[in-house]
Amino acid sequence: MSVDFCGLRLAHPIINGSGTFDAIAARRAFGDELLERFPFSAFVSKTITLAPRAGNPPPRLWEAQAGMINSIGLPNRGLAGYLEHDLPRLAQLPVPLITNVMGSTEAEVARLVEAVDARAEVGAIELNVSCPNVKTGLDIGADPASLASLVRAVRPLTRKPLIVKLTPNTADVGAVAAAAEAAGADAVSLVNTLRAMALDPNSGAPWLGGRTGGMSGPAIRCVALAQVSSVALRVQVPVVGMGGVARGIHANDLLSVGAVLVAVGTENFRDPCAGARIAAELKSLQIAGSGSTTVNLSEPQPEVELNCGNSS
Amino acid sequence: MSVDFCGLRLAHPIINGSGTFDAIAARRAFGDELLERFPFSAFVSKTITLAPRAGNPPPRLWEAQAGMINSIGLPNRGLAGYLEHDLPRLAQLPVPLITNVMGSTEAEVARLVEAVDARAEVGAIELNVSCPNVKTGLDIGADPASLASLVRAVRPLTRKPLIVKLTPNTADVGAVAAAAEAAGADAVSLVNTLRAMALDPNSGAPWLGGRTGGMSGPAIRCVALAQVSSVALRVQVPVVGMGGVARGIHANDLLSVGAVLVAVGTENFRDPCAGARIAAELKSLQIAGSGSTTVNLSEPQPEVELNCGNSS
Amino acid sequence: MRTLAPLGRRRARVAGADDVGAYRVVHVADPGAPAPQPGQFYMLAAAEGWGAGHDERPYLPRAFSYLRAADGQLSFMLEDVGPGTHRLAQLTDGDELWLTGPFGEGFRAPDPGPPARRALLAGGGVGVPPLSAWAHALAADGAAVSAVLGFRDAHHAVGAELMTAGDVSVATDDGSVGHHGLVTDLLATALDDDDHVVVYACGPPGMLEAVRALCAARDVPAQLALEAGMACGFGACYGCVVPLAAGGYIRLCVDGPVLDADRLDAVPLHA
Amino acid sequence: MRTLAPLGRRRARVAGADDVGAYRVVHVADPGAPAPQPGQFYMLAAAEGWGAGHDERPYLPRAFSYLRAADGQLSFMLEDVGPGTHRLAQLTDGDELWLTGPFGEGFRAPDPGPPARRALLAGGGVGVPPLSAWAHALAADGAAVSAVLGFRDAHHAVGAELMTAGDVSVATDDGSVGHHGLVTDLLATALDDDDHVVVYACGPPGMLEAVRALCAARDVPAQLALEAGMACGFGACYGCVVPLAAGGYIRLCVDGPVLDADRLDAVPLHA
Ligand SMILES: Cc1cc2nc3c(=O)[nH]c(=O)nc-3n(C[C@H](O)[C@H](O)[C@H](O)COP(=O)(O)OP(=O)(O)OC[C@H]3O[C@@H](n4cnc5c(N)ncnc54)[C@H](O)[C@@H]3O)c2cc1C
Ligand SMILES: Cc1cc2nc3c(=O)[nH]c(=O)nc-3n(C[C@H](O)[C@H](O)[C@H](O)COP(=O)(O)OP(=O)(O)OC[C@H]3O[C@@H](n4cnc5c(N)ncnc54)[C@H](O)[C@@H]3O)c2cc1C
Ligand SMILES: Cc1cc2nc3c(=O)[nH]c(=O)nc-3n(C[C@H](O)[C@H](O)[C@H](O)COP(=O)(O)O)c2cc1C
Ligand SMILES: Cc1cc2nc3c(=O)[nH]c(=O)nc-3n(C[C@H](O)[C@H](O)[C@H](O)COP(=O)(O)O)c2cc1C
Ligand code: FES
Ligand code: FES
Repeated sequence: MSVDFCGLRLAHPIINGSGTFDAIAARRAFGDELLERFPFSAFVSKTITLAPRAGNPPPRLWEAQAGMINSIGLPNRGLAGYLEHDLPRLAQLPVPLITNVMGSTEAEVARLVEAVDARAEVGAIELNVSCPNVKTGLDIGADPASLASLVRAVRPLTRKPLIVKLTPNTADVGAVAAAAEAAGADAVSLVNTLRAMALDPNSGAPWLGGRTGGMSGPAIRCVALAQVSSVALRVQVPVVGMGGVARGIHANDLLSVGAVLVAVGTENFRDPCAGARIAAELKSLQIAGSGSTTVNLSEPQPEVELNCGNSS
Repeated sequence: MSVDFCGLRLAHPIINGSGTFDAIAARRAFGDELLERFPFSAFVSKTITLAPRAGNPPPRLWEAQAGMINSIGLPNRGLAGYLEHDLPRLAQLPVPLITNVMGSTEAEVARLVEAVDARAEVGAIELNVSCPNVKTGLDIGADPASLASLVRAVRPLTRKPLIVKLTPNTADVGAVAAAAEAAGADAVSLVNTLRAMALDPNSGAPWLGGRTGGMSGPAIRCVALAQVSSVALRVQVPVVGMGGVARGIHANDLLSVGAVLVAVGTENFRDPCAGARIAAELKSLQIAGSGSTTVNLSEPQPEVELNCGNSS
Repeated sequence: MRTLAPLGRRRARVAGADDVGAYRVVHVADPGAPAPQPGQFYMLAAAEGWGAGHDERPYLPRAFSYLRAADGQLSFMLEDVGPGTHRLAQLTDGDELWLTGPFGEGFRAPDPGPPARRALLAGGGVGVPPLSAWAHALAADGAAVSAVLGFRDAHHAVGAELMTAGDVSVATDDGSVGHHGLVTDLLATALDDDDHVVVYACGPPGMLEAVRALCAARDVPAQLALEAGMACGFGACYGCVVPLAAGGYIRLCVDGPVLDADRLDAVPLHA
Repeated sequence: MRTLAPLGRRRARVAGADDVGAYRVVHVADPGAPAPQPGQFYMLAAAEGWGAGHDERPYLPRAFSYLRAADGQLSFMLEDVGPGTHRLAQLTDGDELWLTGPFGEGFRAPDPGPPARRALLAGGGVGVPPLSAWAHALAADGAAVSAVLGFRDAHHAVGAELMTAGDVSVATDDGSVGHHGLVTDLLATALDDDDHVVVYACGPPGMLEAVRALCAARDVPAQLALEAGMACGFGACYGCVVPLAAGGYIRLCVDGPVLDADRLDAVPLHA
């Protein structure tokens, strides 16, 4: 089951989705047993920004059909706090660290990448580009051009593997992924949450403190699978697939369409050991032989469908 | 509860989503009781294309978490067959007719619109633009520019209300809606299905005959609500909201964020009278006073979130 | 043969349920509803707990031919093969479910002749219900009915008890009961014996295809009750299509589930 | 006070359940697990049928303070207010559920003094469980405990029976039992009587805010067990935050649920 990912040797293909597992808080709750039986083969940090962020006002959670919407708002200690307070503690984990960063300007991202690059504890850097471009208002990750320029700008600033985490809220995620690859990304990861909304059943006003939020969990799994599949068909670099993974077969599906690693997010909330469980389920699937043998999806679609393959 | 929609007087705000209710087949199954208790206040046809289409090879259905994926592939008799065979039968329904059409070139759409415009039985025309642009390969409805040019081209060809049905598979649905409005659309409707995929549990190959398909049902409701909300904030023309509506409160949510009509799709499969039931539930909500009083969503988001309001 | 369905779904009470070998028979109170035609089907969904199985399924209702319809009560026979049938198999007396139907076209009687063709029923596994209903209708008209049924093993072969009309011979894959082999062996023998019949068949796709080929080879008319994945059951979703020999597709829920065998090039293996 | 949770969720058997007035008390076998601290909580989800309620909820586990922990068994007291508590209230002997915990920081004893402050417990509705667990712990240490509890009506006031240690006085909104009025009336009277106490409170936000204001006005130290919507219970989701007087937010699941009242400007009305 062990996997080589951009030069990192991982014990199995299951990691966590950024922001869905806080190893420092989990150690407060579970103690050192967490270090002895760490559920993931690598640990991805919550998104770090240059300045500290308090995050969104509550309520931050809405439970949806087979999933949830969150408007957490990227609370974090900021770069300095992360480097000084969090990183030494995270370095005690038995697995490689991937630090997820986000900035709203190229300069901000550059400073984040440089600072994280300087730290030996960090094995790879993940860029969260689900952040509106201050000029266009559009998510940087939704627009191939602005994403490419961002990646080109920060790529030279680190020798560590650079993973670009794509947003699903775009028309052609394959094109965005291709742009990231061309600009020098070592890997891409997807999906981030789908933009979603819920209203307070009593007042009819938006429930979430952030008004809208991001949908995650099983409800988005089939959408994520389609996006990971089209990205894997467009890029050569390794793909980290995620979105609604709750069991080994779901991870296997993502690997089948071309992902190299699978990240588990929301399921961690229901089962703190979901990562280890899913890795074990995946292993038994692969022993049983029904394991992922990447299927060839690149054949054209049935003739009649060339025009409207994905429409009803 | 009666609503004026682009000059059509409707008994209540609940219509069907295109392709989720075949009134002709339903009459074969339920007989004339269908005419006496028709569930919707207007009937939207399945998408009609210029030439007849057989649709996608089976399997066409995948049951997902709180929803389903379809790759039906727009089977229909083609324009001539629709006008000659279907329209006279549909004209016997006790409600106004909305004919949904789709073409892969402006010329095709133009011929469809002209031909449908000539028929008095039709109350309004809905353009399904979830169809790839033959040149860019991108959905016409995903790109404001090509959508605007399509709408501008066909707008003059009919005096009937022209509804543009938007695709949710885009970065900024509000911008697309604004483009459609500027080009002369009398209304917009959304959401169409979300692009999704499922693998055969046994073979690991794509389950659906069309390889990918469209996700619908409760699983997409919160995503649809967010998109309808941002569209309603961007356009003046009436908005038809849909996506995962299964109960009156869901319809009420869409009305609260600015929709004028609500379409019911997948829920019709579970309950052939879903339209009438949801209209009744909506009515009792409104009597109970918790009914939709469109909430003002246009205030800016909390300061801290101006940058990353929708990210986690 | 088609009986129209009352418009909309109705909440119905489970009047009882029992295990018959590997199968579950569920009795549902449906007072005042029109009598269905053999071969027609209903869409069922449990009123409670529909949607909490594996991967949060089931979500859509499930299609089931009726086994028996009498005294305002419907009976269904089902096998637990996944989340929907699993949940329905849990239902007991007093539980409730959502019911729509009857839907689709049922079996058509052999044309009178002369000389009239006999009805020869061929079924496998959960193919029993529509054939059993049809055997009852034919027997009630005084027609002679014989049936050949195939099952996996003795535990499943108990399902043959539900074929309560006509004379029945059974085959099992493991030979534990009746003929050791395929039901189509029995069918072939029966046709050698007398092929002035109409074959009525329902069962797994592989078996139906064998029946179709056999009857085609011998020029014996056959009506096949097919299955397909269905979302709605009344023609709304266009999901349940089957390709025709003449080209194009038909929706099994409104144009079937019973089809003349000669309309098909082959019985689709999965849909 | 915090007891570490075993890593991961465990599948636990329901050892029984009974109705206490308007509430449901569920007993769960949790052999060999570490003893929790009063005020700590667990995340619960039914092993079967979790997700088929209204709008296909619940999906996430639900947080519950423990009422009693003894002999390898945990007891929870809950009120059916939505799909999650509804499903959990259906569980009976032999059913199974997923259990994680104990989580969070529990109550802290009054500092010894001298003169030592007495413990005065103030609770409402489903605020009883953590206070009852705390009263037992204090009583076991020989400390004097008194409690004031508020309920909607007589049917709910039966829940006061679960406060099996200390001397208890009850208030009901409709006056059907005990004092006709708010539990904070009883609290005020008790403080008039003797305010050299530490107040421990748990209940609905409105009541907790009244307790906070009352204690703040009289300079009486108070520890409040708060509630917030939670997805995980162990600090993973950052969803359960409460704003602090000092600014910023804390995650109630890891930094609470028990907070010193003076850390809050106000008890948030909904989170
Ligand atoms: C007209 C008709 C009459 C029928 N009569 C009977 C009857 O009398 N008795 C009876 O027992 N059965 C009958 N069936 C079959 C019955 O409807 C199916 O067995 C049932 O729908 C299975 O549902 P499930 O959830 O238990 O299993 P599923 O999980 O739905 O599995 C059933 C099949 O569906 C496919 N499948 C698996 N996962 C998915 C998914 N996520 N989405 C879509 N497809 C999937 C696979 O091919 C699988 O073999 C009939 C079917 C039809 C169409
Ligand atoms: C630390 C802690 C300890 C607790 N101890 C107990 C206890 O001992 N006993 C007890 O009975 N309860 C206790 N609770 C409260 C209990 O967790 C909740 O009552 C429970 O989660 C309600 O879930 P539900 O599905 O039944 O109701 P829900 O439907 O979740 O409704 C509960 C509240 O959640 C909000 N809500 C409604 N819909 C949604 C949605 N879709 N998404 C998000 N929020 C929504 C509303 O404000 C509603 O009032 C405790 C809570 C915490 C945090
Ligand atoms: C509560 C929550 C917080 C999240 N925070 C972040 C984050 O800080 N940075 C990020 O890149 N993704 C974040 N995500 C997205 C997840 O990493 C993941 O991409 C998404 O949830 C889809 O996976 P899932 O369905 O398995 O949860 C968050 C998701 C959730 C549910
Ligand atoms: C089986 C199926 C067929 C559909 N066919 C069409 C179609 O022909 N034209 C169209 O514009 N939308 C079509 N749709 C999309 C629906 O009209 C609707 O936009 C979508 O399903 C979301 O609504 P829902 O979640 O209530 O189903 C179809 C949806 C389904 C499930
Ligand atoms: S099942 Fe929907 S059309 Fe046949
Ligand atoms: S509940 Fe998830 S962080 Fe507190």
